[in-house]
Parts: sequence; structure tokens; C-alpha cells
Amino acid sequence: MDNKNTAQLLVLKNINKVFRYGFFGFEFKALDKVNLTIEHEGIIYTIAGESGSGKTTLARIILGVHKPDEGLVEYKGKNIHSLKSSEARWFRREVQAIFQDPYATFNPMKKVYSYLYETVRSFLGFHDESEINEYINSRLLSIGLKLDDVKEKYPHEFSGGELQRIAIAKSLLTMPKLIIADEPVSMLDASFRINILNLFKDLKRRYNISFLYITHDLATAYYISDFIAILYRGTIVERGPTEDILRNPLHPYTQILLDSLPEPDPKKRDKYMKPLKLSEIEEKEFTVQGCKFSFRCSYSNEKCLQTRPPEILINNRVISCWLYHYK
Amino acid sequence: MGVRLVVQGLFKNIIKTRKMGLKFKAGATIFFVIMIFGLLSFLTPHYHSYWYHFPQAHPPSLQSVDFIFGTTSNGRSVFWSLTNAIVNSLIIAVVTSMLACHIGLIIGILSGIKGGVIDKIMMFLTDSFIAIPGLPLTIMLAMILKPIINLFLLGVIISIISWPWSARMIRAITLSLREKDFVIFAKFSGMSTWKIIFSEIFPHILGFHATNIINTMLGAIGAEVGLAFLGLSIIEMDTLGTMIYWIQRYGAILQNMWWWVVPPIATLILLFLSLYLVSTGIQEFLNPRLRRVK
Amino acid sequence: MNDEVLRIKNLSGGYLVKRDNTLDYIDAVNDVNIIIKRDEVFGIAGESGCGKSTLLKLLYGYVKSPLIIKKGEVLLSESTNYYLNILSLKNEEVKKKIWWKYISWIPQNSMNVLNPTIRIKDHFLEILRMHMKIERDEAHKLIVEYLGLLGLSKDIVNAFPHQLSGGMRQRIIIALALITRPKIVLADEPTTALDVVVQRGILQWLGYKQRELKNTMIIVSHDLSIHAMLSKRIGIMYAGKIVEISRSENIFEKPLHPYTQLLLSSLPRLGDKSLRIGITGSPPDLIRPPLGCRFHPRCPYCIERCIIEEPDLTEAEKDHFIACSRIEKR
Amino acid sequence: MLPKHLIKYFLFRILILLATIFTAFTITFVILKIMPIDIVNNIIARSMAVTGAALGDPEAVRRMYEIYYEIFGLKGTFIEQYVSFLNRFLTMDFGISILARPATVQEVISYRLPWTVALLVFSTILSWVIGNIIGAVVSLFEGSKLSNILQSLAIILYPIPYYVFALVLIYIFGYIIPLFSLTPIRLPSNIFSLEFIITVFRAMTLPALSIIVIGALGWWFLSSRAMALNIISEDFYLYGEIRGLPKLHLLKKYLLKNILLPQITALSINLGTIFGGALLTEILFNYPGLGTLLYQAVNAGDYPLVLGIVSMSIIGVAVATCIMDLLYPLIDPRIRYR
Repeated sequence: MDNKNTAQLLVLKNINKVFRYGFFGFEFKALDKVNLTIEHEGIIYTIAGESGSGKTTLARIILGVHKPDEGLVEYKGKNIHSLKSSEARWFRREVQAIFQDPYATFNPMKKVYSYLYETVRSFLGFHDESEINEYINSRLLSIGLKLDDVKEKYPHEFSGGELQRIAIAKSLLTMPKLIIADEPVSMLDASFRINILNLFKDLKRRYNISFLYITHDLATAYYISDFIAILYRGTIVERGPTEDILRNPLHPYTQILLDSLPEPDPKKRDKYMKPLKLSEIEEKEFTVQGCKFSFRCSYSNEKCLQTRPPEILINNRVISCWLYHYK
Repeated sequence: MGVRLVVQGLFKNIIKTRKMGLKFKAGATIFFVIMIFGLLSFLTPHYHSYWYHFPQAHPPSLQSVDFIFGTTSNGRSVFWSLTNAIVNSLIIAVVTSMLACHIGLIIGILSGIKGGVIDKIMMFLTDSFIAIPGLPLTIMLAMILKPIINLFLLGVIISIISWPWSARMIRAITLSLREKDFVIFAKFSGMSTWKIIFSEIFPHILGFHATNIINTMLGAIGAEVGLAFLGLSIIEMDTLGTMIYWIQRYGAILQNMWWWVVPPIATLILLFLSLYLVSTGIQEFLNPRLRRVK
Repeated sequence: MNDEVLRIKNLSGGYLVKRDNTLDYIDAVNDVNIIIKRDEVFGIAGESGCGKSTLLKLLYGYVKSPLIIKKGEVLLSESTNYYLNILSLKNEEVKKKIWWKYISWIPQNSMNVLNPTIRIKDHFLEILRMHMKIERDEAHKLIVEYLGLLGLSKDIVNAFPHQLSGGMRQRIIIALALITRPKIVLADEPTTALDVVVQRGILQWLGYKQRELKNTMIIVSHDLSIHAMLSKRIGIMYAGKIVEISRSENIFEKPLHPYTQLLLSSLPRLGDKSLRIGITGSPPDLIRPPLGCRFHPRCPYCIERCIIEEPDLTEAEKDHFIACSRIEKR
Repeated sequence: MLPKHLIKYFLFRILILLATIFTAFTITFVILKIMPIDIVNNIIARSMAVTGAALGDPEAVRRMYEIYYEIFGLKGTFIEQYVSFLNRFLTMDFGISILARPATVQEVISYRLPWTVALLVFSTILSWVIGNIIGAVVSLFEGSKLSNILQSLAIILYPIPYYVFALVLIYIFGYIIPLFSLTPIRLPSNIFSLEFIITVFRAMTLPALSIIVIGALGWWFLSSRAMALNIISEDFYLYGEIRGLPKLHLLKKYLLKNILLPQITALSINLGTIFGGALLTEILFNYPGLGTLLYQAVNAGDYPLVLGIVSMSIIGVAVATCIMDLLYPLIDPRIRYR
């Protein structure tokens, strides 16, 4: 805790994670040499990827639920997978989590208030009931909720959007420095989705909280995040400032991804409908030696298939692609 | 603290019985009636322990309570035998289910939570036990222990084949719960591992555990009857199994001594039915998807 | 020649649900009127629980407990002045005469809609035998030929569903819906579960097929971007009612209904970081929908009339229908 | 030719089979070793009492002691004990049966085994097929009177063990409708005669019936119905309905086809229970199989024979389960073409 101000907030170094299934010992590389750094507080960092890219696994590794097979996750300079119990409490106070389905986040048999109460009591050391309530109420008010509307209710008595708001309120109670949000809005309706995203932006501005926003939706990523990492089959193909990457993608996968994004604008229809020749997703992609995208990439050659591209720094972004190697 | 939570959870579930379905109510009623009948055994007259006390093979008559269900070829009152048999069979069932289900519960939760080497060793042991066909093993044990057999020991013997299934199921449930979002969420709400086990994981296991206890009782009663068929139950005591053993032995069916035959068999079937109804009732209550199917 | 293929008239339907001994009616589709034309892609858009999937089921005549029809007609135009009401037919008749001959269906969730224990070829055989009375040998030849025409590999006829990727399965499902060349194809969230790159491929394919076959396609999706990319005309649904219908340029460029306006302005877009604002409140409980305009509790422009009076769908501009009391007045 | 992964699976499954048998015997060994009573003397005293002085031949008694010491792990070092125990169990070499002297245990068992196997195979397959089909068909008429009646019946039958239900059958057929003789059967010497077939049929009918009624109308009916109701709410079934496929076709290709596969697994899991229940059922009907033999052996204190039957059942059930697991991937297309 002493190196609080000097160390980077969150650092992932060479994270590898392999899952094994069934009789045949079929191995599935969920994450392959993932590097990522959130420099300091007050940053919204997006991890964008499609289904099967390993983004949820990554979130769980950062939360300490899974252990990586190789590599380190450091929060403020400390490896979070080898924390002492007092440090683990500190970590869970400073880092909080929000999940995709709010109904699966709260135990349906318990009142949602019990989570708020438990958090305050156990992390902040308050013991007096009225003191706790007062504190909870002040936090809830700051994001537009009232304790009286929440206190006696069970999870199913809220709509999905409201419940997600309460989950966020709960994570705010400990005044965290980092919130890991795993697809926090993908189950919500479009008209409510933006409210939660605005709340994130607001919290970042007001309390200097950093977010690790995990999503498959590039439009929302563009809307809120400062940095973005594009995940493909367990590897980060490109990472850097959101503005740079989404406006001017360099990696062929990011390019195709952005081209494929449907937009609420009929004028873009002709471009969208321009045929795109792509092979189907292949299972081989999980086990390939070289670049995972090489089967589908129109620029790929023998080298791409055989050898993993290094991480190349161009301006202020990092790209894993042989195309940019000589630069 | 943990205990308090568990008790609270149980209490809440019991309160909810008002909302239980028809199956549960029917099952509980039948079971209750059988229990009351069993409780009459505390009034058993001392002469019930003597054989050939009454006229042999006497059909039912209303002259006294002793004759209400008639007597056996050994001159014993079927009525008193039956009441005692119910209690003794239930004792065996309860001993078995308490032992087997709780051993299963502890091993299952430990395996599921701890993982790693402990998990591997325990699951290897469990799987090996599951692979042994239960009946032959119990028969062998019962035969060897015959000289010192008693109600408790019989329960122990039967639980040897009953615990592995519980352990396996509980472990599977625990494993699936361990990585659920709400468990992680609870962890990040500052709950300790034990508190999470008790307040987040255990309530989800409780339902299975309850039905498992009842199903194990059902299985234990059946197993006792099975052993009794071979003369391996406690022959000198009244249990539902031994009653049937004597019926078999004396060819009561072929002699059409229906008053001797019908009570234990009917009780047995009703007992099976009631326990099964209670267990499916709980299951349907806990799993609304089943409730819909009805 | 008449260019209408389907006319939905005053259609209302919903679900009867028993809860705690009371019988509730969920008013999922209320008084819907739409005319759908030949050779067009018609999109039905709306947020979850607005009744769009229910509307699709009613159009198809797939009415099964707890879904019931309250009133209304779904008229198929067979010739210039002959209309057939699907909802007046018996279940068996709809099955034999309408399904797959006239209307076919592309379901959502392609991962689970194919029977895992029979081959791809058998899925096609079933339809050919049931709806076209073609027997095995001939059908087999037809299937291989057909898949070749669609640009799908012939090898897949002998595959089982689990051997194919999600995108491939979705193609198969679309192929199944098109094999009998029906006049109308209904698609219920056809690409929801797919990744964007695969989704693009499927939507392109769907659009291409529609242009080639010149049939009518009705697409239901919550994702307005998909409608922008594919639909020619769009109907916006809110809480069981159609609130706005027009060509998609109109919907996206000059939406008239407050709900549509708010919905569109809440969508984040690439390259635009300006503040977006969502709609306050949440959609109403359809067991007890609000009186008057169903959007009024969330509408920032709500006036007294909105609370009292249920607005009708009226043509505000040419080919632009909207159900809003404030516009009617204008 | 089988694909590579299947061969790998088969080899692996057979390895599991061997491991299962070994661990099962090891557990038996450990349990026998920790028994709190003086087994061998008890046993010999009992069998002497049962068979009278006929076993008085000192050589025979000495051999008996020898075998028992090996079985109960009382001879030599621990490793030797274990090895000789395993050897006895695997070869089922338990010496001479007390009951059927001078026949050996293996001979007695091999004479009775076909009867049990025949009864089990016949009744298990029949009840499995009947139960699953009825369950699937009834699920299509959910809520109808027939469905409700069958369901109530199944709920009553389901928890009853075969052997308790057998008592009910005995009462009905032995006394009320005396169709079948319940006395021990005597086989005609000519196995190709009509009389032989009739005798076998009559011997088998009642025990098979008690297994089939409970199995088909209780177990398999309930599980197949539950599974069918699940499938009916599944997307691919709904899509089948949406395509307007005929009901019969849906039943055959959508319901039954998808129910039978998981039910094979259920059968393989339940094999042990079914086997145990069937053994006890045999006793009631004096059916000349292993169960009745076990009954006689227990009553005569014939430990060698009981141990023989126990080791036979462990091997038999393990092998049968293994065979079912091996057949499964050949039937399930999802595994066949991975």
C-alpha cells in the first residue's frame, strides 16, 4: 500500500490461461500472452471482443476468481493472486465488480439491502445501524436512488436497469479505485443502456474511478472509453487510445470488425452491403501457432501462420501484426 | 453465526410450506398418519415379546386391540408387530440418511470448495464406491456382521452404499455455484469464505439436501426389506422387513392369511409413496420449472 | 396488379397467464394495422417486451396456449380482390395450406433450432415431403442442387447440426425458409446471437436473396442498426402498439413520434462523442397498460390529451404514419 | 474403420473398467479387513453347524481355513494378503460350495448365471422400451385424462422396489388368479421340447412382470415424460412445429430420438440397482437364478458361494455398464462425428 502513488493502477503481464475439457484432454487456450496496463485512476479502458474471445475469462482473472497459468496481474504493484488475507480485503475494497445480468448477481432469496449493509459493515468498519444507513443513503442519493425505495425490496421487485444501478451503487460504497464491468449493459434496453454508460462517465469525472469496461459493442466503447484493447481468440491484436483505434484501425481484424458494424443510418447501407468474403470461424484458430487471425486475413502469408507476431509500438498504440513489423 | 444462518434458512423454508403443492401435502399427511400409528408402539404390552402367546393364525376380530389385525402363525399380534416395525424401520432409515447424507454433504462441499488434490482424492474414492453394485456389498457385510447386528449397525451398513451419490451431487452443485456471479459479488461485498458458504452456497444446496435425506430414507427402508428377504435383517426384532421375512417363511400368502400379509405390505407401499411425494413436492417447490410442468 | 401481400387489420392478441389464482391478460399486441407490400423488407422494431415477437407469431397463425387472439384479421392477398384471413382457418389448415407454401419462418437463436440428432439433409427432406409432396430420391437431388445454388457446400447435407458453425447454421435455416419459395418470409431476430462479422455476412446474404426472389420479408429486431441496413420500411412498436410506420429514411432522418426520436437519440454512434440521453422510466406493465397514449408516462412532451385519449395511427406525411395526439392536431 | 478419437475413448473406457473392478475389490478387501469380529472361526463354526459332521474330514477343514485366511487377509505380509485376495476375487476361486458339495463355486454360479442374465436382459430392455415410448407419447397429451391417470399410477409405482411389488403379484397370481405355479420349477431334460420353452416362459413371466411393470410404468415412464416435456419446450422442437411437421414425425424424429440417447446413459447408471432388485425378485418366485442361489447360500451359511456371487456381481455390473458406455457413441451421432 506504500507504493500507492508510484505504481501503475493495473498491469497485466503475459497472461496465459488454458482450459481443459473432458476425456480427451481437449485444450482450449482462452487467453494467450495478454498484456495490458491501466496507468492511473480516472481512466475508462475497454476490452472489446466477440463471443469466445476470452474477455470474460480475463475479467475473472483480474478479479482473482481464476488463476492464470502464466503471467501476473498486478494491482498497484502487488500480484493479486498471492495476496495475504489483509491485502485481499484491501484489494476487494479498492476493486469492485459489476456483471452482465443483475438478476444473477443478487441472491434472489436476500434483500438487496443486505449486500449494501454487509459491504459497509465489513469494509468500512461502521457498526452503528443508523450510521450505516446514513452512509448508504448518501451514496445512493449521489446516483439518484433513495434508500427508502430500496431497503425492503427483493431483487425481483426491480427492473433490470434499476437493479444494475443498485449493483453500481453497492460497488461505490467502498469508494473503489477500479471497477471491473463485464458487459454491464448488454442485457438492458437501448433506451436505458445509455443511462448506465452516462453514470460511468459521471463517476469517472466526479470520483476519479477507473473502469475496465468489457463489451462486444464498439459503439458504446467509443462513447465512453479512453483506451481500448481489441481481443481476438484470446490475444490482444491492437490496443491504445480509443479515438485513434476506432477512427483509424490498423490491424486487419479491427478493420474488418469496424467495417462490419451496422449503424443506425440508412445512408451507410450500400457500404455495409458490399460483399465481404470471409471464411467461417475455424476451430483451428484456437490452436494455431502464429497469428490467430491468419486464416481469415486477406494479407496473411506463411509467416503469419507459423510465428506469432510481436507487439509493435506505433505512435501510441500497440499492434500485434506482421504487416507493421519493419516500421 | 453460520449455524444461525442455516437455521434461519431452514425456518424460512418451513414457513413457505403453506405454499407447497398438493403432492407435498398428500405425502406429508400419509406420513403423519403412519407416524401416529408407529407411535402407538410405545403402548406395546410386554407379552408381545413372547411367541405363541396368542392362538396361532387367528383372523382379525374386535375382541381386543391385540386381535384387531389378527395374529401370525407364531401367535403374535400383527397389530403390535406392525407398530413396532414402523418405528424400527424408520430408525434404520433415519440413521442411514443422517449418516450418508451428511457425510456426502461435507465431502461434497469440501471437494467443491477446496478443489485441487483434496478434490481429486475424494472424488476417486466416491467414484469407486459408486461403481460397486450396492446390494451384494451390503449382503456380504450384513452376513459377516450378523452376530452383532442391531438397528444402528444396520443403518451404518446401508449408508456405506448410500453416501457416494450425495457427495457427487453436492460437489457438482457446489462447483457450479462457486463461480457464479453472485458468489463473486458477495466476495466483493466483503463476505468471508465461510459466510459465503453458509449464506450464498448452502441455501442453494439445502433443497437438494432435504430431498436427498428423504430419498435416502426411502432407499434405506427398501434396502432393509431387501436384506430381510435373505434373512439378513434383525430377525428377532419387528421391522417391516422381518415381518415380510416371516410371511415368506411361513407361506402366509399361499395360506391366504391376508390379515398378516396386507398390513406390512400396504404400510410399506404407503410409506414409499408418502416419502416420494414429499420429496418431489419439495423439488417442485424449489424448482418452479418443474412446478409448471406439474 | 395489386402490390399488397399482407394486410393486418385491427389485430389484438396476448397471453392469458394464471398467477396466484387470478387470470391475467397480458396485452401484448393491441390494435395493430399494417399493410405489407410485395418485394419489400419490412422491419418491426422495438425494445424487449414490446410485443414484436408476439405480433410475428400472430401473423404466422401460430397461436398456441397461452397466446390468444382477441380480435382482428391477418389477410393474405391471393389475387387482386381475394383475401384469405389466416386467423379464420383451423390449425391443421394453416399448417397444410399456409405454412411454407405462402409464409415461412426464420427463427432466432440458430444454435438450438436444428434437431441435433438428424442430418441437415433430413431437415430439408421433412419440408419437401410435408409441403411439396416430393419423395425421397427426387428430393435428395433437389436439395443438393439447391444448396449449390445458394453457394453452400454439398458436403454439409450429410452433416449433423453441431458440426457447423453458428453462421453456417443460420444460413441453413434461411435456406430452409426459402426452399419452397414462399411469398412471405418472417424473420425473428435472425442474427441476434451472432458476432458482427458473421452477422454482416448473413444480412448481406438475406438481402441478396430477397432481391433475387423478389418476395416479402418481415424482419423483427430490437437492433435499429440492423433495420437501417436492411429494412425498406419500418414499424416502431411500443408497449403492444405500433407508434410509427414509414420508409426507413424517414424513420432515421426525421422521426416524428417522440418515442422514436428519443430512442434514436439514445444510441451511441462511432465517431460521435456528444452526450446522449436515455429515456426515463421503464416500459409499462402490459397487464395494466396506461390509459391514453401508452408512452405518455415517459414522454417529455406529454399534454393532457395524451393521458385521456388513445391516439390512432394516422398519416402525418406521405407514407409516414404515426400514433401521437400532438401530431394529429397539427 | 472407427475414427481415432473413438478408439481412444474405447481404450480409455476399458481402462476405467479395469480400474473400477480393482478399486471395488480393494474397497471390499479393506472393509473385510476392518470388520470388528473374528470372521473365519465364526464362518467355519456356522458352516459346520449347517452341514453337520459331513465336513469332518480334517483335510477339507484345513483347506477351508486356508481359503478364508486368504480371503479375509490373514495370511502373509500385507502385500501378500492383498494379492492373494485379489486373485481369489478375480478368478472367483472360492473353493468348493458348502451347499452344493462337491461342486465348486464357479460351477454352481455358471449353471445359474444364464437364467439371471436372460431374465435381466429380457425384462430390462422391454421395460426400458415400453416406458420410454409411453412417456414420450403421453407428453404430447399433457393435461388429458389418460395422462393424469398414468402419471398418478407412475407416482405410486415409482418408489416401490421390484421385490415388494413382486409380493403383490404373488398375492394376485398365486392366490386370487392362480395362473402360475409358484413351486420351484423342474426343467424337462430335453431343452428343445415345447415343454421346456413353456416351463421357462412360465418361470420367467412373473419375475419379469414385476420388473417390467415397475420399470416401465414407474421409472422409465416418469423420466421419459419429464425429458419429453423438456424437449417440447426446446427451440428445435418449436421450430419443428413452426415448420408444420406432422405430429407423428415430431414424435419419432424429434422426441423419441432425442430421449432415447440420454436414457441409455440413465440405464447404464441404474444397472446396478436394477440388478440388485432383480436378484431379490428371483427369490420370491423361486426363479432358478443367482438371486435364489444367493438366498440358499446365505441361509446355509455358504460363505464361499456368497463371496462368489458378490464378486460375480461386481464384475458383471461393471462389464455391463462398460458395454453400454461403449455402445453409446456408436448410436449417438453427436459423438460419432466429432
